[in-house]
Amino acid sequence: MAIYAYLVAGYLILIGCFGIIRSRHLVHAVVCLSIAQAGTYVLLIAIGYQAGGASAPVFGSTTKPNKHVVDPVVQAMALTDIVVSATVTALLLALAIQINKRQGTVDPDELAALKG
Amino acid sequence: MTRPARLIIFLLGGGVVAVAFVLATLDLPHFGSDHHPYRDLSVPAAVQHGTANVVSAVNFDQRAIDTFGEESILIASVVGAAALLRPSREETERRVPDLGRTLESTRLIGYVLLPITLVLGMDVVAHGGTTPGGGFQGGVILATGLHLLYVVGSYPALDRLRPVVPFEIADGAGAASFAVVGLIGLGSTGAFLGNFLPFGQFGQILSTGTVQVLSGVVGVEVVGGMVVLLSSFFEQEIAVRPEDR
Amino acid sequence: MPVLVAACVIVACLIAVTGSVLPRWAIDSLAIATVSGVTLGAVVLLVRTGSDRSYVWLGGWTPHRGVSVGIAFVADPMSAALGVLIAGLTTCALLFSWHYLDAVGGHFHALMLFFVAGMEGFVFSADLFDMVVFFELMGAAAYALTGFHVEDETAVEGGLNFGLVNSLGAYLSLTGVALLYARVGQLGLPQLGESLGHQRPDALVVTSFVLVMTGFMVKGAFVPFHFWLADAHAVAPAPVCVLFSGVMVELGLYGVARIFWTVYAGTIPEDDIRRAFVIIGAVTAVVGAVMCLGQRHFKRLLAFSTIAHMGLFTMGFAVLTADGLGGTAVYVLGHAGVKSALFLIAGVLLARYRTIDELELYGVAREQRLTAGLFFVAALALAGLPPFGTALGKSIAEEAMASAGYHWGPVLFVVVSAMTGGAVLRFGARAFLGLGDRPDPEHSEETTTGEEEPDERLSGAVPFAMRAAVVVLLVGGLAAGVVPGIGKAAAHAAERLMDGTGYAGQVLSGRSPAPLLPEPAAVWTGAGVWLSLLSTVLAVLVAAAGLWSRRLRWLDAGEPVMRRLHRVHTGHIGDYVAWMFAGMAVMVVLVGLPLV
Amino acid sequence: MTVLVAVALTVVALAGTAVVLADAPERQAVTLAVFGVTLVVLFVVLQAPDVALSELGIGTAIVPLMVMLTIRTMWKDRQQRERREDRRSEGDA
Repeated sequence: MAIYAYLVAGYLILIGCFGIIRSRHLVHAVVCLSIAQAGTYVLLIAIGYQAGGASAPVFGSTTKPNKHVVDPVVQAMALTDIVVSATVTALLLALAIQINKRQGTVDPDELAALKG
Repeated sequence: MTRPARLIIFLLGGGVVAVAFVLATLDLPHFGSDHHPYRDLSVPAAVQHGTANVVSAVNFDQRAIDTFGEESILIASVVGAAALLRPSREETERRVPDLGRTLESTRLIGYVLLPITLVLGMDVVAHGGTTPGGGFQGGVILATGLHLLYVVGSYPALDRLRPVVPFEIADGAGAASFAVVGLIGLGSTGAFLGNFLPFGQFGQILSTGTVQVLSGVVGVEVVGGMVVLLSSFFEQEIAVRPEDR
Repeated sequence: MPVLVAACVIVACLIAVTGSVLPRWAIDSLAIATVSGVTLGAVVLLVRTGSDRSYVWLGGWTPHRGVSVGIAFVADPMSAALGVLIAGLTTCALLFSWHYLDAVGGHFHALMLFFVAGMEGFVFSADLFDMVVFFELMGAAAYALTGFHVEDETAVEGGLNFGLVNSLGAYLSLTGVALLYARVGQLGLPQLGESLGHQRPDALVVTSFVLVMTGFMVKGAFVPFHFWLADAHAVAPAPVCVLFSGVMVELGLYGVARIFWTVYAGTIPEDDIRRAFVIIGAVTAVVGAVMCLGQRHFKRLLAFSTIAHMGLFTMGFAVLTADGLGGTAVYVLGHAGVKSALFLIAGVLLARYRTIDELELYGVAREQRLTAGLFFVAALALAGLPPFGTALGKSIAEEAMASAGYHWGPVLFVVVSAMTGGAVLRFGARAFLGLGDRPDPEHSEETTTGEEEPDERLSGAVPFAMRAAVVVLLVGGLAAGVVPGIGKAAAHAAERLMDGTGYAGQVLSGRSPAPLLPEPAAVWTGAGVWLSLLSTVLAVLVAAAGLWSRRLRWLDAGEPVMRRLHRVHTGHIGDYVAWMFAGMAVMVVLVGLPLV
Repeated sequence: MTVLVAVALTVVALAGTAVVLADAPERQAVTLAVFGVTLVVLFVVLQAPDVALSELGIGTAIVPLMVMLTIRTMWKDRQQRERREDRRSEGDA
């Protein structure tokens, strides 16, 4: 259990890359990239977690500020990361649409505009 | 390279990297441990600035420049996607699509959910400093809510509700205002993105200085950005192909 | 410093929103005025910083007792100089595109400004996560700029390859950042350095090092992370290539150097890093140079020459001395001017003749006298003609390599710069002079040909603004070699960059910086001049051999190697990712194994 | 608590694998949304409500929607290309 969360994160990154390697469709490859990125969020949040009933880093009128909370910094990083992922995915999908228009295929095995 | 060759290279490389990663995690503090030095600094700093949501405090106050960079990425991608998906020479811009009929019940659910999401989204933006949520989350919820209309099958309705230009302006204005707030901070506190507003009572909505302002600005930008981004994709989807005319 | 970034973003937003209604000249002037303003600001920063460091804590989170929750922006002479280079090159690129490029309602200008904002932020930021954020900003703008000609099938494919590989690199960097954060609970470079210093380099340190560096090594096009570069450079509009080759790629190396010295220098032994990066640099230089010779698409040829030069820069950095790094800095400056000028000439040719294929252009560009003149000056300077900055930087770095015990270093420098310079000269001799055997354009299906959607169609004379930009860049490349004291300034800048402890002490506790060494060796030397002349002469010979290759039977011996190397560059995204992991594995082995 | 975390992590890993192994991109849009939901659950379990909220919007709605639109656009473009080729071959005949 001690490192299971980290291993899941690493697994997501690797399986995402594996997906890109064997992809036969650029949209599939882009989606696999976002899976790999999801691995980074899982890693960040897992690093910030604290067991033993630590609460979310948000204090209300009932909860007095205290340090027994999970790490807010990794959460802020993950938030930033999520928005970045959406935008980069959008750009890559836009490029994929154009590739399909120009070449009539999005199978990396058939694309041949750039060689040598 | 053949598929098997590629796979072998990846498995060899990935294998070494995976071993290194596993060894590295064994050296880490265990999952759920109490070792969080940055948190121990960050929580008191947030409380000192009267921000109850420490995540927002980190995002909009302590590490606000990260968020500034990220908002710039958002608008850069929006501009980029718009440039990439511009109708090319041979394509005419658009037509009114006929997406067919949708079940009345689906439509009803959509219409009921729409105002709920919108209200929820605004609430999330407004209370970013005190409860979970903030500019990103609220903005994303608002943008999602608007696109429920598409699920309902009424793209024309979405189009009427969502003339793209105001959202483009919202997007640009949001990102630019973030920078402007930062410059005002520079002018009044001597540091870029300095928190120049009074901090007020802990836990109150207007208690957090610039956190609330930046959160709102980001909310506006994210709504604008996401809507414009999605609309570039919608435009492609319904664009008239030359032969169809 | 943050104002430089903020100004770009504000104006970019303005252009993005109003671009569709503003007239073209207004967009152009607004963008150029902003970038020139940023250049000026960066110059002021450079002068005020001198050989010291200046820093600000954003949001006013100045550290108490050496700890802070905020992010600092730090300028030392190296980063300030890079700031000037970024903004200056962008000014030239925008000047060049004044009459050029369909701007699509200001999208192009807005993206260029975001690109500049990302690069400036990356250079000044003193926080690991923040660097990754700005790295992504620079990336997002760059992907869109690469695929800007959506009508061109190669452009969109190049953009996608670039985007996918670079984002994956950035995510792997982020993974490394997360691992480091889990260990020490800090993100600022000075804080990380202080808490990591004197720790034993265990598996976590090594793995995080490799992961963090992966993103920057992808950006810096180190072999085997380099595949995207040729694809992206070959297809991006010429003014964008100027920024890519002139400074963006080099920022990858800057990231490696900055992070090594501020964060890892206290824990990973220098010998270990030196060995790893000298090897990688040498391989990069050789692969780049060989591939460069085999190209007929001119921008692709230049792209491989950039890879070869990146290899040389990496070797200069890898000796880990102030002379090596300082020489590299001068080399980068000179290279930026010269290579950018060549890319802009490629843009002119493409606009005029709608192809930049070497074989199709055979003798076609004879009437372009002035352009031809500029071209040959730039090509010879690329090969290392004194007194250009390329020659000065190269000779300082060569000397640093030799005195670090790598006596084969100078030989490799001479050979590689002769090969890349020779390839460029060969192109020019065919296109502008019609020299050499008459080629058969139909021959060879191994490489990309040079047919491309032009950035803009140009008939008649080449506009003044275009030529002016080329001349300004060449003068810049020359200035990097002849301005008195530049070698010394660069060595001092390198010394500041390498002083990680001083960096942390100054930024966190306000300690004043250590005194500089009195007299660095970085000046023109007789041996340096002779070696530079030698590489120039060799370049001419290489070009001649290429032009009349059919008469030189012995050249055929290298053919199988060439062909195999070409086959590896498939343009296939899956291959690129597979090679990336192979590269990471090599890094793990090179850096990690000696420490076990 | 630990059991809950372990289960949530395992579900995320399985859902991620399903997305990667779904070769048809049309199905991926759906599995991607499901994967987003599993991430939301994980983040809630790990006391990260802020992250969960934005993942809810982006991971389960906006990105899958973009993927779906992309696939539909590609499909339409390809149909058009085929029509054009058909017409050309008819013209030849």
